[in-house]
Parts: sequence; C-alpha cells; structure tokens
Amino acid sequence: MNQTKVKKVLELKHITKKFGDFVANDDISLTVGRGEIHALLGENGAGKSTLMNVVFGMYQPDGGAISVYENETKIENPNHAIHLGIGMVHQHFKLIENFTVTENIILGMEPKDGIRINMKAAVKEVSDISTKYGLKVDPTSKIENLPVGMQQKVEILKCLYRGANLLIFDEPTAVLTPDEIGELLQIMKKLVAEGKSIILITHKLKEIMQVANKCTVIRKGKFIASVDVAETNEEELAELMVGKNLSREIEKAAYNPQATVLEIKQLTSFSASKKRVLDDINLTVAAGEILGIAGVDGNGQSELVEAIVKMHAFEEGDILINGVSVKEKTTREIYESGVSYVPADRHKHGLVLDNNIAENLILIEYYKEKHNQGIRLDKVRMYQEAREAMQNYDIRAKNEYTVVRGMSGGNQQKVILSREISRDPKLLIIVQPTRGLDIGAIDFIHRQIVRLRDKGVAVLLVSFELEEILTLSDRIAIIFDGKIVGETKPETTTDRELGLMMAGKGSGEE
Amino acid sequence: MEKVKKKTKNSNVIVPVIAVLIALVIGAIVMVIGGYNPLIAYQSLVTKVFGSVYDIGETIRAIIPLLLSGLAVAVANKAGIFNIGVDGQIIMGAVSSLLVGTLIEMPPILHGIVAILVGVVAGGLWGVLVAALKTKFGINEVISSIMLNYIALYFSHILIKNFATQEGTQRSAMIKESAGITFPSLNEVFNGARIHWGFFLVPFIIFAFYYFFEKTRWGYETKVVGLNPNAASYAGIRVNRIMTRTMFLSGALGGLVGTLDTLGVYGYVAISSSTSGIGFDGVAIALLGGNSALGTTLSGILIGALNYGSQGMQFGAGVPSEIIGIVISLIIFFVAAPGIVKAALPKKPLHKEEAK
Amino acid sequence: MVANIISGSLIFATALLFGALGGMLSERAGVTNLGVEGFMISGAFFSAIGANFAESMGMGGFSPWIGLLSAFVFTSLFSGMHALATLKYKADHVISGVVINLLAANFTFFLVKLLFDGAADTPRLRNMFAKVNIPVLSDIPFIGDALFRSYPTTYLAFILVFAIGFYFFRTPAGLRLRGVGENPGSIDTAGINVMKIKFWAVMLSGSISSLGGATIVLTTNGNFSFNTIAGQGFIAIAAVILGRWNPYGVMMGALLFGFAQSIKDQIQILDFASAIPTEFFYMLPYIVTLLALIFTGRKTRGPKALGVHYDASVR
Amino acid sequence: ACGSGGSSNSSESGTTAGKEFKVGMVTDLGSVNDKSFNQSAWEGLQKLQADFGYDVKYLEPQSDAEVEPSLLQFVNSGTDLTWATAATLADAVTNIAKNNPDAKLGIVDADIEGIDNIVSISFKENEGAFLAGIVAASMSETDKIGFIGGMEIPVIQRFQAGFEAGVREIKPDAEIVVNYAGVFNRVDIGKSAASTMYNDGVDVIFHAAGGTGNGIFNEAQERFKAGEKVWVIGVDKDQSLEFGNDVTLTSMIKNVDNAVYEVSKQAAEGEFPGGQVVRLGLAENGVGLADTSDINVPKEVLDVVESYKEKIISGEITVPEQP
Ligand SMILES: Nc1ncnc2c1ncn2[C@@H]1O[C@H](COP(=O)(O)OP(=O)(O)OP(=O)(O)O)[C@@H](O)[C@H]1O
Ligand SMILES: Nc1ncnc2c1ncn2[C@@H]1O[C@H](COP(=O)(O)OP(=O)(O)OP(=O)(O)O)[C@@H](O)[C@H]1O
Ligand SMILES: [Mg+2]
Ligand SMILES: [Mg+2]
Repeated sequence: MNQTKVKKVLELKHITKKFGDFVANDDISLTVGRGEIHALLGENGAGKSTLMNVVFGMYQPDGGAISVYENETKIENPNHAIHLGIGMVHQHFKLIENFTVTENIILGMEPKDGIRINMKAAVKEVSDISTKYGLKVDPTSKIENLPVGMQQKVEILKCLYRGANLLIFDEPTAVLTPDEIGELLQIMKKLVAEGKSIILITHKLKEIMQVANKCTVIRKGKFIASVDVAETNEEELAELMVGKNLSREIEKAAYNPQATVLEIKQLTSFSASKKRVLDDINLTVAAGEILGIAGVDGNGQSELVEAIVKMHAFEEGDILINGVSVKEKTTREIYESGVSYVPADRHKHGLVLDNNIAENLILIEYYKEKHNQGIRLDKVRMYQEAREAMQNYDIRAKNEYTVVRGMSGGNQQKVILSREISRDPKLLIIVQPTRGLDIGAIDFIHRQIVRLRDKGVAVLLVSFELEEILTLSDRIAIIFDGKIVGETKPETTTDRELGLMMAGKGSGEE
Repeated sequence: MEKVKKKTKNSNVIVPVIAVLIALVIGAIVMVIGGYNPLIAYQSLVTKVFGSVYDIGETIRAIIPLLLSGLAVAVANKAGIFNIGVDGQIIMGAVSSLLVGTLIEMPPILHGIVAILVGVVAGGLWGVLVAALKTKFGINEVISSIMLNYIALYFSHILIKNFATQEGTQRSAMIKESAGITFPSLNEVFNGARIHWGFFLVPFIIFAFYYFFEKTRWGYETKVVGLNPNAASYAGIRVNRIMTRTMFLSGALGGLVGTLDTLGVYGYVAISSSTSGIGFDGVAIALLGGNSALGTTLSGILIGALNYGSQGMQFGAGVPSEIIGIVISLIIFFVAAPGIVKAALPKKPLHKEEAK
Repeated sequence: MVANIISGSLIFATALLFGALGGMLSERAGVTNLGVEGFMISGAFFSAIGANFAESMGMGGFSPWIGLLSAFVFTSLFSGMHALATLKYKADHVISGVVINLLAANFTFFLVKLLFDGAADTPRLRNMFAKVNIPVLSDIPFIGDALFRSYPTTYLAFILVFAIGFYFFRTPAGLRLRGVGENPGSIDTAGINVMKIKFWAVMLSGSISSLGGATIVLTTNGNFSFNTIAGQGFIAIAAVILGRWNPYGVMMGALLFGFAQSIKDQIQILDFASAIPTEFFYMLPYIVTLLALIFTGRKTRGPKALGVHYDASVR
Repeated sequence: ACGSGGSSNSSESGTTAGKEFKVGMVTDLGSVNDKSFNQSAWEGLQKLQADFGYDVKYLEPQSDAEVEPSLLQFVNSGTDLTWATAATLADAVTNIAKNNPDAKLGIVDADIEGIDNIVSISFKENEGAFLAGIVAASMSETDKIGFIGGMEIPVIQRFQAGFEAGVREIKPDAEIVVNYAGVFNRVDIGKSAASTMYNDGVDVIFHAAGGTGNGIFNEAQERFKAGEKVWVIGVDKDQSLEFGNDVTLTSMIKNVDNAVYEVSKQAAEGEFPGGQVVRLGLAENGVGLADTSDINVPKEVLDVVESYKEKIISGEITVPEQP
C-alpha cells in the first residue's frame, strides 16, 4: 500500500453507534482527503466525539465500515489506530500531570538502552520533532507546570511522534487564548502542508472558515451535510447545525452604571509557595455594568475571583461589597450579602455530579428557612422548584431526578446558571460561562447575563474568550501576571490590541 | 479509598439473595471436602440462631455491636472519610463508661444514662482526633485511625490498671450495679440472654441515621462534602467542620458499641492484647450494606446471625467456625462483584420457565 | 546498642517492607490494596506449608527457600481474586480488599485445622533462615553489626526496593505502570493495554506482600498460626501512605516502624524504664508514626486514579 | 436427632442415652490446640475418654461475648461437667452457675470460692517459678538473667515474683532484666526482646509469654546454631519437647491435664468438690520443673532445687506473689 499516492485518507461509510437504546451516531458517512482539514460541526451531544472515538478504535461501531487509505479496516483499539497512522488530540487532554513532556510523548514507544529508557535519546527526538513542526515546548518540564496551550502542543507532538498522518482534534481551541488559537491554526496549516490530514471538531465557525477545506455537519447523531468551506459562510453553517435560523445579535440596554457594588482595593496575595499571585489589584464594578476581565489562563483570575468569596486568602488590601469589607466574613455570608458566583470548573466546583438536578439547585441555599420545614429539607418544594427552573432555563434532561453527571456540558452549565441567577444577586461573578458549549447554549447564556445587567446587577465576567469579553462587557480590564495592566472599552479596542496587553504589553510574537 | 461511595447500590434484591445462596453452597462444598456433614452443620446453625428464646436473645445481642459498628463506618463514608478506626473508638467508649460505672456513685438508671453518654462522647472525641489530624495536618485517615486503634488499646490498659483494677484478674473491676443497663425481668423471659438497653436504642438509631441522611439539611451537606468537597467549599459549606462533626458521630456510634457491651453484657473491660476487630467487621458490613440505613441494618443482622450461629455448627457438626468466615467473605465478594453472580447463573434466568 | 537498634529495626522492617512494596505496586497501578493483611496471611501460611513439605522431602537448609517460593506462587490465588473482582467485575477496590483479608484468614485457619488434624498451628520448622554475614562488610566495626549481619529476606527486601525503584523510574514498563495509576486514559490512547498492566501489578502485588508473611514465618516464628499476622498488613499500608507511594519513601516508612518497634526493647531494659508504664512502650511505635506524619505530613497525594475503575467509554 | 429427655436441645448425633458421663470444655480466645493451657486441659479430657469412655467435647468461642452462650450450650445439652480453661472466663462461669444451679462447672486458673456448683483449679505459679529461678541463677555464667512476660497482669507478675526470689536466693547480686512484650501472640516481638537481652549479656531467659515466648526459643536456637551458648526456660508445658534440648534449659510446668483429669473423675464418681478452690502448688504436684530437666541441668543443681522444693512445701520459705 502506497500511502502517499492514495487520495482518500479516511472514509466512513454509514457508521452507526448506539449506547444501549440511544443512537449516538446514525448512519454517518464522510471522506477525508490527503492534505485536507475537515471540520466536524454539530451541537453539544450531536455525536462528534463519539464518531471520532469510533475512528480511533475506542468504540466499536454497531454498523457501517471504515476505510483507511482505501482499505476497509476494522479498527480494534487505539493501538491499532496508531499503527494505521491515526492520532487523536482529545478535548480533555490525556496527559499525565506529574510526568514530563518527554515522558508523556514517548509512552508506549519508549526509546531503549538495554532495559532502561534512553531518556537522552527521547529528549532529543522530542525536541527534533518540535522544531520540525514549530511546536515549541520544553521537553523536560512537567505537564502540571505548563499552561493549557503548551499542553495541547504536547498532545499534538504525541501524535506526530507516533507517526500520525491523520490527526483528529476534538475541540482543540475551547481552552486556548486568542494568541494560542492563532498559533494552533498556523500549526494545522503547516501540518497539512506536510501532507498530513486533519479532522477538526469545533463550535467556532470563524475557525472553520479560517482553516478548513470541508465541513461535515451532524445533528442529533444524523448526517446533515458535507460542504466545501470556500462555498459557504458562517450563517449557513450555523443554520445547518441547529436546523433553524439563529439571530446572533444580543440586544443590550444603554450603558447606565449606578452605585458601585464591588470595590477591590490594593489586593495582594501569595500562593502556597510564596509566589505573588495577585499584585496590587484595584477594580470596581457598578450596578448595571459588566466588567470583563480579559487575560490568559493562569494570570491570577481564579485567585482574584476566589478572593472575593473567601475561597482564597489574601494578605493585603481589601475587598468591599456594597461598602462592607469581606475580611471578617465567611463564604456563606458573602453569598448572603447578594453575591452569586458561577465558577470556572463546573465539575470540580459548580456541581455535585452524583446528585440530581434538584439537589444541585439548592447547593448554596439548602440551609435557608425556605428550603426547610423544621429539621427536614422541604423536598416537595425542592423538586417543584427544580421543575420550574428546568422550564425557565431550558435545562434539558429526563426530569428533575436526573443525576447531573450524565448531562451535557451545556445543560450542566444551565443548572449552575439558573441556581445562581435565581438567587437574585446584586453582584454576579461569572467565570468562563460558556466553555465547551455549542452556539445555541452560548447564546442563551449570554442573553441571561445581559438581562441581569440590564436589571441593574453588577457583573464581573472572567473569560479567556476575547469574543465573549468583547460582546458582553461594558468595560474591560486586562490582567497579566497578577496585575491589572490596562482598562479599556469594547468600542475602542480591537482583538489585536487586547491580545497584546494580555501577553504583557510587549509584542505577542517573538 | 476516597471512592467508597454507593457502588453496591445498583445491585437489586436478587443479587444479594443469590450471593448468599452461592456462598452457602460453596461453604457446603468446602465442608464436604473437609469431611463434615453440611446438612447437619447448617441445621445446627439455624438451631443455634432460632432454637430457643435464649438463643434468639443472644443472637440479637451479637448483632447489635456489629450493626452499630457498620453504621459508624457508614456515617463516616457519607462524608468521604474511611473510618477504620472504629475499633479504637469502641475501646474509648468502653473504658470511659467503665470508669463512670466503677468510680462514680449515682442512682440506678441515671448512672447508666450518664455512663452511656460519657462513653459515647469519648468515642466521638476519639473520632474527632482522626478528623483533626486530617484537616489540620493533612494526615490520611487510614493511617491515623490504625495508629489510634493501638494507642487506644494501650491507653485503656493504663486507665484500667490505675483506676479500675481488679486484683488477680486480667480485667477491670466490675461496674457498680447501679450502672448496669440490663433488664433483669426481660433477661429472665429470655432465659438469661443478655438483653440490655441497646435492644431498644438500636432501632431508634437506625431510624435516626436514615432520617439524618435522607431528610435533613445536615445529612444533605454531609453527603455533598463526601461526594465533592470542592463543590462543598465553593457552596460555603465548612468542609472541615462537617468532617469533624461527622467523625464525632461516627466515633460516637463506635463508643456506643463499647458502652453497651461494657454496661450491658460484660460489666467489665478486659485487658486484651488486641482490639476487638468489631470495627473491621463494621467496614465489611457498611460496604455490604451500601452505606445505607436499611442495607447496613440487613447486612449487620445477616453477619451477626451467621457469626453467632457458627458456634452451633462447631457444637453440632464439629465444623470449625472458620467455615462461616469463608461464607461471609464470599457473600460480600459476590455482592461487591455482582457480575460474577450473573456470570454464574444459567444464561436464561428463571423467568423463562415461568413464561412457558 | 545503637548497632543493635539498627539491626533490630531492619529485621522488624523487613516483613513490613515486603507488605508495603506489594501494596504500593498495585496502588501505583490505580488499584487500591487494602488486602495486604490477607496477602501476608496467605504468604505466612503457604510458606509454612511449603517449607514443611520441603523438609519432609529432605531438603534441609534449602527448605525455607521453598517456603518463600510457595508463598510467592500460591498467594496468586488471592491476588487473582482481587484482580478478577476489581478489574473484570468492577467491584469496589476497598470491599474487595476487605474480602481478601477475611477470606485469607478464614481459609488458611480452616486449612490448618484440616491438614494438621485440628491443630491451631502448623508443625514447627526445623530449618529457618539463619542470619547471613556478608563477607568483609560484616567485619566493619559498628556498621557491620548494624547492617551486614541479617537474614537473607532482609537483604532481599532491600534489594527489592532498589529493583522496584529502577523499574519504576528507569524502565518503559515502569513508566507505563505509573501512568496507569495517574491517568489510565492516557495510557490507553497511547495504545497500551491498561488492564494487562493493572492485572500484573495486582498479581505481583499479592505475591510480594506475601513474602512479608513468609519472612515472619521463616525468620522469627517458625510456624504459622492464626495470630502470626496480626495487623502488620495494616501497618504496611500505613507505611505505603507514609512513604507516599515511592519505593524509597516506603522503605523509610517501614524502617521508622521497625525502629520504633525495636527501640522499645532497648529502652525497656534500661533502669529508668521501670518508672514508666509499660503500656507507654507499646504505644511508642504508633505515636512515633503519628508524630512523623505531623511533622513531615501535609498533603499525602496518592496516585490520581487510585481506586477508580477504568472504563474507556466513561470520561 | 434430638435427645429423649425433652429438656435437651442438643442437635448432636451422639447418644444421649443417660449413663454416659459428659464433660465439656470451653476454651478462652485461643484454640484448643494452643500448645498450652487449653491443649493441656483437652488432653486431660481425652485421657478421660480413653480411660473411662466419657463423652468429651469442646467449643472455641470467637469473642468474649460468645463465652456465655458456649457454656450454656453445654449446660443446656445436659453436660455433666463443663470446664472453662482460663481465668478470663471466670465471670461467665459464675453467671451461668448462678442461673443454672443444677449444672456443674469447673474453672482452671481462677479462684471462685463458695459457689456450690463450681470447682476452681488454680496454681501457685510463683512456687514453680521460684525453682526456675534457682536453676537460672545456678546456670548463668554472666550473672545477668532475663524474664520476659506477656502482659503485665497479676498471673504473669506471680511468675516474675517467684522467679526473682529464686534467683536472689542463689545469687543475690545477679542482675535481673525484665521485659513485658505487651502481647501473648507476637512471636517476632518475643524474638526481638530476647535478642536484645542476649546482646545485653543475658544468658538465661525465663518466659511467661505464651506464643510470644516461641520467639525466645527461635532466637536462642539461631544463636545456638551460630555457636553461642544461651538458655531459655520454658513455661506451662515441657517446652523442650517442642524446641529441643539445645536451648531449653528446663520448663516450669503447670499440670493442668492432671488436675482436670482428677477432678472430672471425682465428679463422675459423685464426689464433685463443688465450692472449693483446688490450689495446686509444689506440694500438690500442680507445678514443678519438667522431668526432662536432667538433660541440661547438672545433678548438683537439681539437688539444690529439690532442697528448696522441700523448704517451700514445708512452709519454711514463702514465695512472694508480687515482684
Ligand atoms: N459512554 C456513553 N454512554 C452513553 N451515552 C453516551 C456515551 N457517550 C456519549 N453518549 C451520548 O451520545 C451523544 C453524543 O455524545 P458526543 O460526546 O459524541 O457528543 P459531542 O457531539 O461530542 O458533544 P460536544 O459538543 O458536547 O462535545 C450524547 O447525547 C451522549 O448522551
Ligand atoms: N457517561 C456518560 N453517559 C452518558 N452520556 C455521557 C456520558 N459522558 C458524557 N456523555 C455525553 O457526552 C456528551 C459530551 O459531553 P461533554 O461536552 O461533557 O464532553 P466533551 O467535552 O465533549 O468530551 P470529549 O473530549 O469526548 O469531546 C454530552 O452530551 C454528555 O451528555
Ligand atoms: Mg465532544
Ligand atoms: Mg464538548
């Protein structure tokens, strides 16, 4: 088989995959050609990841066939897929955090010296590949010390190290900063120029327009269309994806800030290892405005937000909510003073995955009188309110007894959002509210945020997505290395300008 | 160890029943191999458990500590803490109630109540020590509770030797009669079986356990802490405080075990060179019962009865009591891995015959 | 006297070290191992049986080695159960460990009664391991007495520490094993069979732990009875946690216990000792451990995927 | 197959025909084959069966709480005499005896006085240990002598007291090193304790530490093989039978089997010594040194032992019970 001559690198024919009675992939076909970037588009839960897991040998299809290099093949397991030249970058990175970059990359194909790993050779090989493809990483640093963007490069290097010719990227940009996204798209172009092929799953239409050659759209497990990207536009793709016309404009009332709700004064704090993580931060958020915090992940955002709710201790400065310092207060008392907080990590903080929807909805206020009758929780009311919340916030699940773990990310996020909004906050702190969600869900959540702001709630929005910051914020503060390095307004700035500031003022590129 | 959760819960009623049956059959096979008669053995087991009012009373008496110990482990599990230190908490409960029962003069009944309370609190505080080591110093509860078990054991010896010695014996002095918590009249009805206050306390505790975890906000927050401590602290729940409180409750149940046995069964505390092991049985019982009130109760009853009945097997059929130990471990094994039971069953289950 | 303490510490530490190394191995592969006690009981039992058999075959001084080997081989009965339950049938690791402990105890006691006519212990071995003096080294003043006059099993245990250290941190297989305990998904997507690694780790875990039980029988006890192993398996688990799942750390943990245990005898023969309640000396090893944890402690982080069932289709 | 009498709820298959004398025995938490007390008592019962065809049976309770039900199992199944073979069972025996005035019970190693249906057998360990002390002191070359006890409890302290008194009698200046292991069942701890003592210059160790004591023999044997000469004095039974004569100097024995045998026989003959405490010391041949002592102990020493034995029996010497 001469792999360089064939045109079709991968062909999926009528793939069907069921989970029990549920059909996740229903008769899906698509073809990926050599040197092609093939986008895969679909709502949350449409079946994209499932389909790719079938290609990578993690799942066996219940029907249909797969051809690799025009040979029909049953892909037994990931090992088999790797041998066939398929590599996959999973959305949730499959990296071992306390291993080094090199150790992660060589796993399974370790260069040997007798019975030992030849670590020198490994490090050299890794740096060779990384220079060849322009994926700069330090082969000896530990994964846990690397920012996400770097981690992703490691994932790509893993595939390349294994000689992958077809790379599958499952939502690679969801966690990246604008700069990193730009860089990644460049890398992809470089890879296809080298003769590799790519399948790209993303919810961001702009990216598809930028790099993809073809785009296959699936909806609720079914194949909808395969289109040439050159012959389509964002609106058409969005419509194919959700099956109806989406208005993408969000209407905002005129900017009308009122009294200051949140005031942060000279806030300084240190990490456990005595590193200065917040450095003299001064910020205010007024009622009726959205302050966006732009910045690359890991520059102090989470500490800042957690300091406000007393999950992170701070040493100097003060935080006032409606003029009252949080210093002497507990997390619960801060919430009681009118703060709602949507955390960045819904699985780690926002939800108790093994509890059901109703139980998650009372997570913050379960102890309050309204939820209790004497010493017992008022479960009748709890489930009643859950039913209402599910309707008001379009939470899609079988019923209010559904355990949250099995729900899609978007619906999980809606559970948190409805809980936090229904508490009638004066200050809403919301971090990465739409990470990994599809357009429909994003739109819904954005509208909810704006609605609150219009109602006079002070909103502190932290996001790594510039687009999100730009569409929602009234004012934007840029955080870098624990400091606020600039403040601006969305009308008077651009992606590029913001990007530079987020990278620490200097030039983003070297 | 963090994930002790409710994994056994998915198994329906069928699996445990079949697990028990298979385990008994395997036990029988082992007996045959060993040259014993399994029929007589099982018959004597049943006789021993149900054979007379005395035995019924004693069976319940044997069940009580195991069941309570299971609940003690289950309580901690709910908050994500793996308490294998119940043995130590039992000792602390026992020795504290003993001291109250021997050193202090009080009117009957009141004396018993006070002794129980002191024992329960002592066990609880011993549990709190585990929580404190965990929350203050980040020490894994498995290590600390193992260490504390031994420390409690020898500490109790010091206490007994210094404050409640009984010359010439390997045990403490007897508690004062006023501290006893038996029902002399009921004991007579049960032909001398050691019926004590625990018989009436335990149903109440089972219900309280159920009510606490299924109905109250305190149960709710405890379970949140157990399922996701990060989410709990995000929600403003003071995780350390809940863990401490839960370990108090868990230790208190352990303390109660020691208290009831001391005041209601023995009347003394023995100077023994090892811990009772009831706490470890409790781990098995809680896990078998899926940490729920009902499950733990049922598994406590089952294991307690089998344990007690095993003496009958030895008497009636000469079968070593280890056989029952084997049967018990197999039951737990099969319930924990229901796949094995299902694999062992004929492919088409019973329904088929009924359908025909 | 210091040399005595060190030499005593080594001997007490040996059994714990085997138990702990075994426990660590399986936990590093993500399978919680609360069954160390059971594995040690099994090891003690089978080593007694094996050595006895070898004696009866006239193998004399070689029979302890047969005992060691029997422990290693036959304990796979129990480690196989643990592997089957946790890996194939997805039983909770902790429950399975508890079952192993219960089953090993009851099964071996039952067999002893059955095989030896109702006896409570196996017949006394005539041939046990004798201390071996390492030539030259054992003649070094002080150090020789402290370190180089010991049982073969002690040397074996400490060699094993370094062997496992080498395996963990220098070989491909070790890299993969550690990876499995941290993030099996990563290993799986690298095309490596996760279950196979876990399976062998659990199997070896049982066998290595069993050597701890065998050590007790073959160096100190000379036979197996129902209290030959009385909680040492749990102390071994404590040593694993104390040593943070690192072979060298585990070694230090086991040595700490050994030290605390042997110092008790040394102190007790001193004159002032009579003023202190004896029980205090019994508590000493456990108090020392707690103090060690308090001062070195803080967060002990185990392998990240410890106790979690791996299933490629669950994220 | 249930009994014919009606009151019996025994499910055993044997005969309940009436004539046969039935003796039961409940062990402490050890096993009946513990090479010590339980076993010795059981051997006494087995001898009864061999000699007179009595029906004998035992139960091994698994926890303290099971002791009473086990005793009752015998009592209720019409057993004529039920033995409890340890001091720890005394409370249970007293209880059962009070509630079942028709039952006959016996207890070994405890003093229960004044209850008509209980006979107690107890031993003057201090007297036997005194003789062991004489031997130890006479044989020691280093004049450093060890005692290792299981737990620091009154019975064991009696051993210690007698032993120390015996040693002092011969060598008032000898150093006596005492170690309490804290457990009766940890061989490794016994071994380590012995190792420490031998290293310290002790050359004779007397133990009263149950299974823990096995470790002392193991340590001594190891040293013997390495060419060192050290001694152990065994306890309860003639331990040279198990551990050989290389290291076993002598053993201080308690004749449990004889005592049980004799008292059971009396009961069968209708002369049950109820309410009494049969206290067995040197005079009653309840304690003493093992017959095999002459293998390692020279005749001169044994003669000295014999002379002290007579002085104790005659009351000329009273052996202390407290160290
Ligand atoms: N292991 C599984 N068991 C049962 N159902 C599953 C499983 N994995 C996925 N599903 C179901 O299959 C459907 C498709 O899931 P998939 O992960 O492929 O969606 P997706 O298109 O990747 O969504 P997203 O955009 O959120 O990544 C979902 O509705 C989900 O409920
Ligand atoms: N165990 C499961 N059972 C049922 N559905 C599941 C399960 N796990 C995930 N899903 C479904 O898979 C879909 C994707 O979920 P989610 O967005 O959280 O994962 P993802 O981020 O897309 O993961 P991936 O890296 O595979 O793309 C959701 O619709 C969710 O309902
Ligand atoms: Mg997906
Ligand atoms: Mg997704």
